[in-house]
Amino acid sequence: MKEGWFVISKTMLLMIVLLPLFGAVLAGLFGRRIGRVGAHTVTIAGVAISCALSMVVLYQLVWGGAATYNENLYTWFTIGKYSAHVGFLVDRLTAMMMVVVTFVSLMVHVYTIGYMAEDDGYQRFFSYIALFTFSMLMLVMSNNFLQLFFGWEAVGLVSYLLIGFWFKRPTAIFANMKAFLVNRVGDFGFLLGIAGVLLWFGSLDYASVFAVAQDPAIDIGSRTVELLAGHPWHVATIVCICLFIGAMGKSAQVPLHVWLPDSMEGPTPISALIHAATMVTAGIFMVARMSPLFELSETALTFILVIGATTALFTGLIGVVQNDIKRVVAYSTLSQLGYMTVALGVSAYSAAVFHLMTHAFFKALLFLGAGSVIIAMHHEQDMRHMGGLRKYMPITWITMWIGSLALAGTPFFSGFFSKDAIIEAVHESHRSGAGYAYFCVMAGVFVTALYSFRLLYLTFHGKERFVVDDHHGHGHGHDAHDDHGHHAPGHLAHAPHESPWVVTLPLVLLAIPSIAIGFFTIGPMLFGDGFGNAIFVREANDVIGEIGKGWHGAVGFVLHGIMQPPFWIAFAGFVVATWIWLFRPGIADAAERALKPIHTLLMNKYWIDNLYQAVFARGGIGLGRGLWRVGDAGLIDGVVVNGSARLVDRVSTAVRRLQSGYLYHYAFAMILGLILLLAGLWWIVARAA
Amino acid sequence: MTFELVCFYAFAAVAALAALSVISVRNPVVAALCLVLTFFSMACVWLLAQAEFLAVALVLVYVGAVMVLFLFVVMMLDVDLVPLREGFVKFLPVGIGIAVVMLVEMLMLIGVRAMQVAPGPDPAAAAGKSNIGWLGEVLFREFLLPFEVAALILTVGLIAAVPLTLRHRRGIKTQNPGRQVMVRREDRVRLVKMDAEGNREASP
Amino acid sequence: MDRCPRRLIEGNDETMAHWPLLSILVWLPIIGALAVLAFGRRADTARWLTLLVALATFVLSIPLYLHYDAARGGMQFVESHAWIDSLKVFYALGVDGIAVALVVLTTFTSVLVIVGAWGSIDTRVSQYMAAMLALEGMLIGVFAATDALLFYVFFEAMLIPMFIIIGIWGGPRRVYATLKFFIYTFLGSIFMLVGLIYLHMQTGEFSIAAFAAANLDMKEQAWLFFAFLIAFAIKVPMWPVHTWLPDAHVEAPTGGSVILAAIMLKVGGYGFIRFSLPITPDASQEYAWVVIAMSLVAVVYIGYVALVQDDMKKLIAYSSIAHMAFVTLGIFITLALVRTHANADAARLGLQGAMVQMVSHGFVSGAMFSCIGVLYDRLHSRMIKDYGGVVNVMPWYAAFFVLFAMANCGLPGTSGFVGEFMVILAAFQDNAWVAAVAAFTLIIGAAYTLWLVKRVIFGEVTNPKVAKLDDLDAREWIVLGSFAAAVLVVGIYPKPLTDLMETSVQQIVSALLVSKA
Amino acid sequence: MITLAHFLVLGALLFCIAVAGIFINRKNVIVLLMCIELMLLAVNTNFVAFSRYLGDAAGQVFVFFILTVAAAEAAIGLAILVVLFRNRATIDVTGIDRLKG
Repeated sequence: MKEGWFVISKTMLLMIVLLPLFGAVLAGLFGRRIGRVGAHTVTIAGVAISCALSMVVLYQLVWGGAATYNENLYTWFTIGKYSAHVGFLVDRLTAMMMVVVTFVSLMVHVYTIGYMAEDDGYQRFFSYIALFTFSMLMLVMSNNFLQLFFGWEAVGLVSYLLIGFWFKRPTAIFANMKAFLVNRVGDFGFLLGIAGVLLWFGSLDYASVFAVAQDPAIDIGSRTVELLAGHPWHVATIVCICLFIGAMGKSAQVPLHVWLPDSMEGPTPISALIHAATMVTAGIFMVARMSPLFELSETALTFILVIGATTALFTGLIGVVQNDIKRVVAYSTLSQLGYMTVALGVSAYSAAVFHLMTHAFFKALLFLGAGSVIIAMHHEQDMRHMGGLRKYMPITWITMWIGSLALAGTPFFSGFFSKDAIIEAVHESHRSGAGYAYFCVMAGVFVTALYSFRLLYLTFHGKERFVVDDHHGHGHGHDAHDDHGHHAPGHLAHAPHESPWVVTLPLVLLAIPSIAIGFFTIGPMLFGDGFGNAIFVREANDVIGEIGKGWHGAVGFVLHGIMQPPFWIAFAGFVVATWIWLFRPGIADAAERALKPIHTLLMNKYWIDNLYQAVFARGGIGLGRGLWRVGDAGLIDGVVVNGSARLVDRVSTAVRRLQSGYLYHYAFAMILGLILLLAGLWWIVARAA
Repeated sequence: MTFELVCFYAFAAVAALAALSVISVRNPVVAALCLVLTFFSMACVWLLAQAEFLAVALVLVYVGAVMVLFLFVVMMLDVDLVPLREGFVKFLPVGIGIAVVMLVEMLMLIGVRAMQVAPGPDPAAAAGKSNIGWLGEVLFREFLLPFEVAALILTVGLIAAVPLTLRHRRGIKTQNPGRQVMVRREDRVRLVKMDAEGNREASP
Repeated sequence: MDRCPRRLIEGNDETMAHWPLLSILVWLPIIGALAVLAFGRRADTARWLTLLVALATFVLSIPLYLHYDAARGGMQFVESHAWIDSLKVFYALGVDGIAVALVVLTTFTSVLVIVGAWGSIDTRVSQYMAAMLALEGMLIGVFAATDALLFYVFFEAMLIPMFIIIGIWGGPRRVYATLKFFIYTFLGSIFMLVGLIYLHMQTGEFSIAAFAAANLDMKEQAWLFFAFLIAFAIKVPMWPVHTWLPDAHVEAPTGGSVILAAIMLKVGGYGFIRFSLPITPDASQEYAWVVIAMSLVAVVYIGYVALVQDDMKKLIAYSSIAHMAFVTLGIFITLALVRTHANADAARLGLQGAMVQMVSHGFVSGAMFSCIGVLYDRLHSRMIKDYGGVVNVMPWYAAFFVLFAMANCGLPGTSGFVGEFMVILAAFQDNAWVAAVAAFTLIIGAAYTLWLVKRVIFGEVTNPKVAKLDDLDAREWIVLGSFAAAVLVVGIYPKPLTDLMETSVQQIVSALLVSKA
Repeated sequence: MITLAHFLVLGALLFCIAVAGIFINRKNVIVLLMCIELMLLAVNTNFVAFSRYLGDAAGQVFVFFILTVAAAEAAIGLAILVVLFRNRATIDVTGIDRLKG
């Protein structure tokens, strides 16, 4: 029996995955029958059990000494030497992700009870988020590329459904289509990457692929292929860049980042769950999981590094000028994803995953807090109409501060450890592009502090910039989320008040790891053996190992960190933000006027959306219309099909004239024919003679 | 030059001249009569080829039946001949030209010199039969089915000519004895029930 | 010359050998059609009778699947009777794994089509139902024929019921559409007939197996290849001979569209596998690039064209063309793989992918057209702009629609993904660029499908008529639910399907290794 | 001595006269019919001649049939002519173009 505890059981894993699915199906198909309470009970119970079991699995792996679980459940197809399966690979990396996913998901489930209380689509919403949990678990627990792709697309589908949850809003249904399509661009690369893996590594299963990748006898790293004649490319580079394009789509890296800010059209709980904590980090997880492959290609890692650095800085800058509270957090998410990608780019996979975990907690917290504010403000999201909320909603205020401090990298908060580790790693790295990346992440620290505190000051501090219309009486548009517009901006029917316990409880529960988890886990995750053999780094690339040489415990790390420039840069950001938005609000406007061109640039998000809209959307429609009208209707149907019909018509019209109806014409034709026949006959006879 | 040849030339000349007249005379009656002459002459030519039965048949069928039919139609129809002659002169050169070209071609094909084959002995006589017997034997032995079909065609032609020319004139008053015999009482007398005249006047 | 020993064909097992199962499957619907014509004076009688016959056919096709010995592969359930002695034409039927899959697809879809037409066809019901049954029988005949002339007869004969279905129950431009459909396809099949006659002159018989065994030099093969290509490319249809399909779909009644998209198009792909590959392997290899190029053009070009359609049926019709391009791509990538890369396993992957795509497209396109039919029955419009916000009044319908739309853009877990995935994997083994262009469907396919969903399903109700729509009734539930089940089952667990065809595909692929020239 | 060529030339001559007749009498249906009879006569002459010179009775049998058919044809043709005249009061074929395509 004792041994049984330390072997991961298949039944348990199946339960972890299938319970949320069961809840989703029940809430989705029989939502009307089981009612609201039934729907949330079923799904929350499913996710809670799943979360508890995930923790058990983590415990078994880390402390129980259980071996990595890698087994196929069933075979998807077997064709010749190729086969695809559905199966689980559970090692410490997976287990950590499972816990993060199920825990944040559980928090969001609970929070949703309060947030969606008055929405008609209550059961549907629970069904979707439970389905999402299932999909995400399938993604992280996969032991092969097929199932990875299944989870990858399934979370995309749920994201699509949830962004468009309020399907009456034109902006929402535009945003969800945009999100799906941009993700599809990434998936395009991802699928090709998978195809490349199958071709060059001969399998879809992680284990055999990694075995090939690490086999010195095969030496796949130096194998090249000429996709264009005369230009040999390393196969590893091709595969890794293709796979990373998938990650760029899912993890919203420049230039495929455009969908994430728009996805804020969805309800806030899913912004927290999907678009901050879990789904968008799938790309990061995937690259970390594929570390044996990515380690083969220096070029691919440089590519990742540059993309990540660009994302980290430039999307953060946009966050500084946003007025929508959720959008600020969304751009912050983009920027933080950029940090994780940078970490991947310098081979600091464990740092990336570490930041992924801390970020999941504090960003979920920030989003849920923002959601709490939004509830209080009756679905007003514009920070220009907020201010001074701290006295109305203290729990939200404090937890938001905790989240922001973690985000900005305050010592001892979780974000500090993870972010500092990334910056240190970039500093250590000698990869080409590391210099650029170092500049970007350092500048990013300042920007992060700037927008984080700006959000806090504009929302919770300063003067109240809203008016409470008490006389406005009952009938506030709380239940119909899309028609809150019948209040003028900044006018509220009731005074804002703190949210119910189902909302604040998750905030508190998330605030705890936001503060503490970094301190306790940095040791094992970065410098210990926290991930076991799940992450593979080549000796030459091991920047984390390099940092680890100076490792003297978490407190020492903090003390060391305070001496370093990143802390002071963050502090400078805090000071500037405090000065501008807390004490001298006029400066913001002055600066806006003084830096008009830059402000315009940032407000328009570098015009990237406009460019895509013009080139790909309108261009695509124009191209389609052209191909249809010119190609199909004009050339194929017009010229060839109807053209031949017209030709037949014309010829027969001409030939018809021969049928004059006059007897003597026919007689003449016959006689003429006879003459020709005779001449021909004579010619043949003459030739024969 | 044998007597036969002389005869041949004589009949041939008559036939050709008569044929020319058929196509050139103004009056269809004369044309028909000329055609009779052509047929008659050709019948004589056929006699020279020992095709006695066919020669006789030609005279009987054509001269006796078909040409009479022609004459009958020509005379029955009151044809205005003037417009029918239009274009006669205009198309004369074309017609002659084409006819000449055709004749030249045919003669070339016939290869007049190459075909100077002397006739063998009369096959009917060689078989010890008359022409009719020889022909009849083949006709009823090998060509029985076509013979019957030909009979059928002739019958169909005969019958078809009748409905083609049959017509119902309107406005002609005739009796239909069939209908007269078949008529019933109900067709002629209708009993109508109606109120008495007196009541109607009284009611208002 | 006695060719019997060469035939791979044998009876299956003792019990099945006595049952001419294939003949029953072919003729039961056709005789049923006559019965419906004879006794279907009352509309309801006609409907029930038709449903009975279709269900019986479907039930009878299940033993076909169960008793087919997939491990052995080859032609099974074989029947052969002399038909035209002087030309050595046989009434010869037989199925391999591929044909079994398509036959079952046919019988399954036919039942759903008949249920779907229950209320939407109310004029000349018995004739419509009879045409559907006759069509079903002929389609099964096409898939089961092992004699080329028999195949040709069914291939042509099935045009007639389709012609009638579109021509009588079709939309306003039905005359143009039917003529276009008929002349287009007929033009193609004439070329095939010429090819078959030539092969007959070479071999002296009409058995497809004999054709495959005939030695043909490269020039002969090239001529035959292009003759078959024209016939089957029009049937599939491939770009640039696709323009009959949108017109036919737009004008056809729902049932006609479903059968057309779900099954008739498959005859083209099936023809490629049955005729082009075994009979002209060398020419197919030589000119595979032509077909691959046509398929890739179809994926991109047709994708863009589908994007701008404002008629729902036309959009789905174009999307069908783009999806069928994966079938032709998979079939012809097989040749490149097996010949130039000597990679028979990848070749099997490609061919399996093509076959799975055929089956899956049968379900998905059938479901999409049924969905549009549901809306059309209510509002009598196919224009996208007349809809919007349907989810507000028909939530269940919207759920089905989104599911099928997702299958249409190849989401993993639905059947639409499986075939495309396999074909792209196989294509990558031959040429990464081909795979890249093919994978473009991921983007463009999602674009046109989701845009359709956005405009039809989501949003506010703008058309007052939409506001009065009722959600699905029980009959529509059965149809869409069955399609949904099929889509999900194949998507989640495709192994039964691929196992069914595995040995047959392997036999086809290994036959390709032998050059005939 | 009458050779085969004599008959053939005579036949050709008659035939060509008939052709010329069709051309120059293009309006008069009666004469056209007569010309056709002339043509048939020319053809028959060839048959008779060949039959005689090849010693084969089939040629003469054929003439027999042609005579039959020609008689039927003449009967029908003239009947049509009568109907035509009755309807249009003319036998001018330039007015008859109902069969125009």
